Amino acid sequence: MEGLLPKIVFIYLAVVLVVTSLLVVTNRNAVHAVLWMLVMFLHQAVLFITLDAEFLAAVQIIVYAGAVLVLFLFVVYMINLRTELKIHNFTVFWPAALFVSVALVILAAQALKDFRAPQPVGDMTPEAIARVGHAKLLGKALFTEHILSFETVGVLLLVAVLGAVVLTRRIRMIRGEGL
Amino acid sequence: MEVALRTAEFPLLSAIIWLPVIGAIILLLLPRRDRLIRWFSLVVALADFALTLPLFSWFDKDFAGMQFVEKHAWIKAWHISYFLGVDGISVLFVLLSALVTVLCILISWEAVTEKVKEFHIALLLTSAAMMGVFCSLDLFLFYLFWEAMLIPMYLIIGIWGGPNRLYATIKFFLYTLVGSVLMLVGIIFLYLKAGTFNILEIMQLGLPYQFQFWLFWAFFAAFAVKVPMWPVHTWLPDAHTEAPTAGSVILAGILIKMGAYGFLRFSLSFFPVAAKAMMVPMLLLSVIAIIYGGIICLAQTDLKRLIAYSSVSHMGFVTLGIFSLEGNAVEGAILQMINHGIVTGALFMCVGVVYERTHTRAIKDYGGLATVMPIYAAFFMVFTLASIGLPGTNGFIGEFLILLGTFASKRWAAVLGALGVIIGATYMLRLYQQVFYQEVNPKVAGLPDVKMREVLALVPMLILVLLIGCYPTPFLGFMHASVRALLEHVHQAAGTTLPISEILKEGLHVVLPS
Amino acid sequence: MKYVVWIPLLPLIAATITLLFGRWYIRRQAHWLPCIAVFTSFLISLKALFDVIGGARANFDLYSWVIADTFKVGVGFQVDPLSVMMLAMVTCLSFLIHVYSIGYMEDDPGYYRFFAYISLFTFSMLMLVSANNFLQLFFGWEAVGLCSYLLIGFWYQKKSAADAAKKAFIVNRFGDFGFALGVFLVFVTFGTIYYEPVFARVHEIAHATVNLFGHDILLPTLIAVLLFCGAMGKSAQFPLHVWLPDAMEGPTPVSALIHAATMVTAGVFMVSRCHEIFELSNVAMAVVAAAGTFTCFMAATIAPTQFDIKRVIAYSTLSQLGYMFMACGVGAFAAGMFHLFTHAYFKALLFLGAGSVMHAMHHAPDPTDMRYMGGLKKYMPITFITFFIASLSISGVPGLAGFFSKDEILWSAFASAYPWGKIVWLVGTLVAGLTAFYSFRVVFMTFYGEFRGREVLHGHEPHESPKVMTIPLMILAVGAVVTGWIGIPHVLGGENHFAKFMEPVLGHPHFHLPHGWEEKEALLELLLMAVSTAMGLLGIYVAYLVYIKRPELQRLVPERWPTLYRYLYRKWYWDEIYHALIVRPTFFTARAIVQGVLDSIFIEGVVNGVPDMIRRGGETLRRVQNGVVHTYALIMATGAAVILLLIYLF
Amino acid sequence: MIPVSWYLVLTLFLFAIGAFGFIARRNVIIMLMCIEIMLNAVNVTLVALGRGLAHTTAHVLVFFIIAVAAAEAAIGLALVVLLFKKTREIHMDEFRTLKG
Amino acid sequence: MWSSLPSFVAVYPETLLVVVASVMALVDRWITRKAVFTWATIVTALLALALVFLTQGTTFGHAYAADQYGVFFKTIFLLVLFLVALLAPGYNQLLGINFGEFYALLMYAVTGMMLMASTRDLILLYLGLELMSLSVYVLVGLLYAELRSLEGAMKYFLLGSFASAFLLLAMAFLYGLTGTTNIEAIAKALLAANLSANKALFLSAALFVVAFAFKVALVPFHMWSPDAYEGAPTSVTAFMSVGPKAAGFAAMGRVFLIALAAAKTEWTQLLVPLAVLTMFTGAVLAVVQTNIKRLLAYSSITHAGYAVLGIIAGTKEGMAATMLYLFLYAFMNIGAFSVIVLMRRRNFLGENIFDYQGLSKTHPTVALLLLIFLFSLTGIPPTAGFIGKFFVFRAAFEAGHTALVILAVLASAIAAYPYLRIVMLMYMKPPEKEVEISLNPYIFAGLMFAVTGVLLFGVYPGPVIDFARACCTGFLP
Repeated sequence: MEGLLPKIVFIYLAVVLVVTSLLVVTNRNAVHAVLWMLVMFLHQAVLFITLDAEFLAAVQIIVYAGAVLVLFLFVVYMINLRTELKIHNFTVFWPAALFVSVALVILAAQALKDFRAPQPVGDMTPEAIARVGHAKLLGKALFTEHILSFETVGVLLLVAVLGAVVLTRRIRMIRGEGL
Repeated sequence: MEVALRTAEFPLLSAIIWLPVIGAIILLLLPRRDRLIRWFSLVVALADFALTLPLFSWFDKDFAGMQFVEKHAWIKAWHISYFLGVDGISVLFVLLSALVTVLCILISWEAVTEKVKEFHIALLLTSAAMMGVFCSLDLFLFYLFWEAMLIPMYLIIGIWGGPNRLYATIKFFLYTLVGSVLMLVGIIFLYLKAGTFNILEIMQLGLPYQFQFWLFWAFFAAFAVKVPMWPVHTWLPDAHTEAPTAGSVILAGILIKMGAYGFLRFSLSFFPVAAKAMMVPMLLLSVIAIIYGGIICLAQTDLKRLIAYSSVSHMGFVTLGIFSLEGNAVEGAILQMINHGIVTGALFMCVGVVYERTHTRAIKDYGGLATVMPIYAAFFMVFTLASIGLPGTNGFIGEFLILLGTFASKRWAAVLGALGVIIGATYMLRLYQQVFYQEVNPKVAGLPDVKMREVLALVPMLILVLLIGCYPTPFLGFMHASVRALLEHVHQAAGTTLPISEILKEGLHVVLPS
Repeated sequence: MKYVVWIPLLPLIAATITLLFGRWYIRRQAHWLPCIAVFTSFLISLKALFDVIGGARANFDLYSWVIADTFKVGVGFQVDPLSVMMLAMVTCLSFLIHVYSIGYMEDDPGYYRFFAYISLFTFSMLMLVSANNFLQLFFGWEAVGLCSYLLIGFWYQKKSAADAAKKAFIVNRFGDFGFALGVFLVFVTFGTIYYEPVFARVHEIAHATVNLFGHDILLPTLIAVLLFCGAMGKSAQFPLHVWLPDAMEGPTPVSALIHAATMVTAGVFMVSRCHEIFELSNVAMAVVAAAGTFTCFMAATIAPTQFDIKRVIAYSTLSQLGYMFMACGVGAFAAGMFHLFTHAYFKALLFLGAGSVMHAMHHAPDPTDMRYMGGLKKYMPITFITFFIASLSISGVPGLAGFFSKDEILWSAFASAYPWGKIVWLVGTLVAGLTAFYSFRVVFMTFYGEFRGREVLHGHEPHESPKVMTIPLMILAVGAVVTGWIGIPHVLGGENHFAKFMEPVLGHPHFHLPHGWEEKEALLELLLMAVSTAMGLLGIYVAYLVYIKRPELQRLVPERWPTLYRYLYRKWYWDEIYHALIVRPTFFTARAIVQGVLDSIFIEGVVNGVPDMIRRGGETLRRVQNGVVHTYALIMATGAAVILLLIYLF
Repeated sequence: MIPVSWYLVLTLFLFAIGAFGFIARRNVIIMLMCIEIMLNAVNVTLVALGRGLAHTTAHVLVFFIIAVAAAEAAIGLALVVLLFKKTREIHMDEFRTLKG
Repeated sequence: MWSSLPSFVAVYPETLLVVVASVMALVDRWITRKAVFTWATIVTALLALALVFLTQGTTFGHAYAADQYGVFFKTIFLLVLFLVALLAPGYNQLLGINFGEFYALLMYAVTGMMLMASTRDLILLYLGLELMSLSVYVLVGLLYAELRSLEGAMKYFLLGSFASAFLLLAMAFLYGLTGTTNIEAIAKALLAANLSANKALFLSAALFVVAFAFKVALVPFHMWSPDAYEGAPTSVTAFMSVGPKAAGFAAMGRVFLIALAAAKTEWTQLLVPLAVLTMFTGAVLAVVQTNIKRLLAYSSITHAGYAVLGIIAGTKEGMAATMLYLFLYAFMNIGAFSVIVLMRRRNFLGENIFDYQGLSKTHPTVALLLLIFLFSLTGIPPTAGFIGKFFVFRAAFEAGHTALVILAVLASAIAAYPYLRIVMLMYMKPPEKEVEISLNPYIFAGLMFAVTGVLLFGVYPGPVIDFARACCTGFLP
């Protein structure tokens, strides 16, 4: 019985993730899509928790659901195209896209049959997580082994801010630009 | 074949090659005063020509190896050196190149009025690159000069050429480029096999036949286009037709010789077994070029086009001689290259003379010129006769030796090649008749005869035509030792030849990923 | 004997100087230098002749001409009876014709050019005959061809003249093609092309064979036939005879010198020179005899139908050249050379006489048309007499030069050991009659009867030519009579000095008399002589009958056998046949097939087709890059899928 | 324990759905969301792998991916807004001035 | 487990760039003399270059090593930065691009590239790549007054993010197989676990191929590049045609040659068809272009096809060849773009190739320079382009890719046509309209620098070849 419950939980989560993501992809209304995506992210957070990654689950909710999706929603509302509901929301070659996507899944799945994970190499065992805490383990790795990457992410976010500022700042448009 | 070297005390070849380059750089800085520029380039060209004269007198004719050798390390990483030297095969071309440059400046004196500075820069650079090609003993250096020459030549035809020049230049450039890049593959392969670009060392490589076979064709691509051999000849009529007179003269005089020179210097000495095995196809292509080029001349209505196609035919003789692999024929072929340079160059100069006056190249626009311009007609007559190969002119000696040698090695080729002599007489005399004989065409009535400057450019050619025709011994004398050594090398080369099907199978095996 | 070098050199110098400075400085005085040079050459030649008669021989190289790998040849001279005879004859005739031209060419704008050219020609011809190797022979061979080209096209403004010049050169090229191959074969066989070693070793290859298209052919046959191709071109033998009649477009002295006396006989000279090779091969001899015989007959049938005085004489030349080759073809090389020698004088005389007539008629639109002549003997007696003598000589009237040489040929043919000798004799005898007929046809039409050209002359009266022209005629007339006397056969009490003189070089023919006649050789010879003389006289009589006595007979052949007449009048249609078989197809091939299809569609099609394909490919691919980002993504994803698929393929 | 392969399959599905949406949807905002789906798909695998390997690196990477995704979203949405302001259009296939 | 922070010496150059960039971005509003930014960038680039050489050999833990391999690529990036800094001022001034932001973003991008070149960790590689990409997305869209600039940025951004997802997937699978993200460790783990025939590894390799093929614009993952190149401000196009491409190759070298060495046969077989497609598609499409930026975009696709030959060769020589190729390519391509930059006027794009008609008549010097750059791009000696091509072909040939080299040289013949066409227009046609060009000293210096490089390395490439080879010696066995 012990092995069954996590499986049921996983299957539930997996089905919800797939269904919600499909809904995001197919939904005519962008607002609905964002909301379905929220559902998806929440379930993903749950999935993370089942995998003992509590801190990541929190980040998922805070950053993704809390910040990124709000940003999306904000933009969607800002744009607020009524006509959106009336016109085609798929490109004409969506069947080709579908075919290619399915092909990708099949081909990759075939290859992944060969997938063999190595023996556990790290110290982030469930016991360690339970003892020290996920956030602390992660934090330690971030600030020692991955410090340079961390710094880089910092710069990257700076660039993102700078970029967003540069792009959205209203400056004088050059006259006579029919180009 | 072990090639002996004789190092130069004075870097004469470098001086010959780089003097025009320095001249071009100075020209770049000179003010745009046409007279100054013309005189300056003439002086540079004359100085360069004067520099080549010691080659003529200091050259040891009994020494089969390389003379005036200079060697300096250049790109050490790839074992490339700046390695120059001439032997009996190449020395005459250096002389000819220098002479042709001088004459080209003379004949462009009035023909080129636009972008005079650029024109002379391009001319001098072309000249330098051509001489570099003939002097290089390093394959990389050779390729460098070989390709570098394309740029100024492209500009010369494209900027100062005729109305349809754009098509002609692109065709010229791409044609030769396709050939050259295939040779580049061959060069890389040779380098990887030999570990050096040193031509003399590669000669001793003794590659197995299947390699020689493929490499032969890779090099063939470049040389055949340059020569040009049938069926890759169609760039030549277009380029010649559209090129300015100086361009045509350089094309005919030197540029297309580079292909034949390549056959001699590389195809024969690097791939002797393949060269022997491919003799029959090569002779066949040569014969086709001779006859095809001749016949098509009969249908031409354009002066320059006719002479251009006649070049195809004449160069067919050259390749015929080279690939007969017989001493007399090879010497004849080398001499014929010089001859063709002189004669066809002179013919183009002559066409340039009237073109400047009439701005038409259509044969039907001429007629009766012998009445109008008798001196000009006399010059043209001599060059026509040399082109036909009349004994006493240089054309005869070359063609005769080629056919004689070829006859000794492959009879059918000589017989078919000799047919070209008949056709040659037909189209050239037809041309001469239509342009110079008969009633005076009103379009050309009253044209002034040749000027002193034009005579000055034509007389050296005339003298060479008759001198080589009546006393070719000093010129042939350069070649004996080198040609004999080369042919010994070719005939001694050992190697079993495989059937083509076998080669193709192996080739596919190598080329295709397993 | 190195002084023989000056014989060709002097005319060359004269020609060069005249050519370079004639236009501006020498102009009307252009004749002096060449005349003096050629005359001096003539004197030196005479000295050489006497030296050779005295037993001197020489064979030396002036300088090395070509030294290639294994091929070495010099510019050299071989002085022996054959060459010295030719030297003397050429310089002599050349001088006379130089002098004649002073008068004939008097008012021509190309005066200096003319003298330069014929001087150059003299040089070339002398180089040809004095060569000691094949290459120099070939040099002379082509050089005389060039001069012939220049001189036929002397009046280049006339299209017909330019055409004729070109035709002469190109037709000759066909012959030279064979000749050159022959020389190659000689070199490949013997390793040298000097006469002496080649002829000395020629017997070594007597039975050598060479495989040609699967047949074994005797090597000497191949060499000889190839060399003979050259002779056919230069000496205008069938099938390369078509250029000679057209060559009459040139000035008449040129016709006399080049197209009658000297250049066209070079073929005979060459065959004689190489007789060692020819004699090794029966096939080659048969070819020579056949070509000579056929040409001889054909030309003799055409000549009576022509009205252009020069053309008639040209065909007569063809016919006489045929005789010479007939002699060579039966091994009687000395007889051939003898005829060459005598023919030079009387034929030159005929041409110069015709030239004199044309000089008289030069106000006529076509001064060569005999239909506008007639009765000229009272206007120009000297011309008439000399012309008459020449005609008698060519007709084989006993005592004159032509008689001796022609009869020697016929006798040699009849007595020849070669099986075709009898046929050659038969045709030769027949043609002797025809020769006499057409020769006197010219005489009667030109000099007898009433003058028919008054209306075309517009009041100008025909007149005798100036002295400078008539004196050479008179000298030549003497030659046309006396030159035969050096070869009077034994049966007529002569010594046949000529044959004896030539014997060291040319040997003597092998006779094989018919069974039962061996003892009565002299009788037979006399009998044949009588037959041919009778034929000649018959020809003269018929001509007299037709053109003086009963002029209405002139219309007999044209009306009775119009087809035959037209066939002959149109010269057996050879020009038309060549035009249809060679010229037209060649130009058609050139224009339509090679230029029109092969080069522009096939090769250029590929050359331009590939770039076009690339361009079209570019335009197509360009449409894929349609600006829609989804397309890009789709293609990326497809690419990814294909790459994943590749994992399984490998 | 749930086998890793289950997570991998889930990942593939999510990734493919995201890719399909990216290619097939015209609305640029949805396209951006599809990219988020794809990134999240990768995250699922990474977390699963990290657990299997008991390794922090996977979790670190996931953390960074989320951060980068946020940065990308910021830039992407800024561009969307700009484009919309300029053209009143958010369907990406309407932007075809650059082509060929 | 580390007890203390590693030494930061190895990342001094990057730090310098980030600091200067941030300062520039901040003070942009208050500095009116725009030349200050240009000079600051030039000085920073040179200083960073000096630092690169000074810090050579230092490491930053397991994640980062300022090895020789990295040094060479960093030299290229800083060279690109230097040349772009010189070519940009006039153009940016003309179009009102903010100097501070422009140079700051350039420097951030260069920082990202430098991280990619020297990283020993896949995570850092990903982050460096994103840093570079995000900066370049913004740079492409800098000219947001023009629709095409925004459109190009948007397309580049969308497709770039799409490709990033593939990269992440590839990294995830590789990590899953080996349990590490360290490049050397991956190689070791693959060997230890004997995974060289594992399909999942191939899958990962294939996904890496897709991702990097996108970055260096190999067909069919190239489709963003013509649009982005055309849309971007020309100064940015010049930058992105060399910089990110070189960074992509640097990363490719690290990932394929080191990490995935075990699967070499497989990824070679995947790259070969891509290379062939790239060379020919680029060449063929360049033939039909009339916009010179677009033309050069396709040309740069073709050149990527040549450069990837060195990676395909998979040898030390091959990598050195690719590196040398990119180094030389920087000179000629930025040189060519400098001329295009010169053509731009406020109301005149100067991007149609017919605008260049008769340029030799009106501006002979500029025409001559463009001529040299174009012939170098064609690969005609004695220009640098030939040396680069020669080296690459040689390496591929040596590694046994004969057919590939033959195809490459044929493609190079096709690719010659578009360049010739421009030369033809400049030199062989009369000028049709008055083209105004104002050379400022910066761009003139840049042009001179570029042309000197093109010609100098064309005739005397020895030292730089030695440098490239030496840089690979420690990198590959």
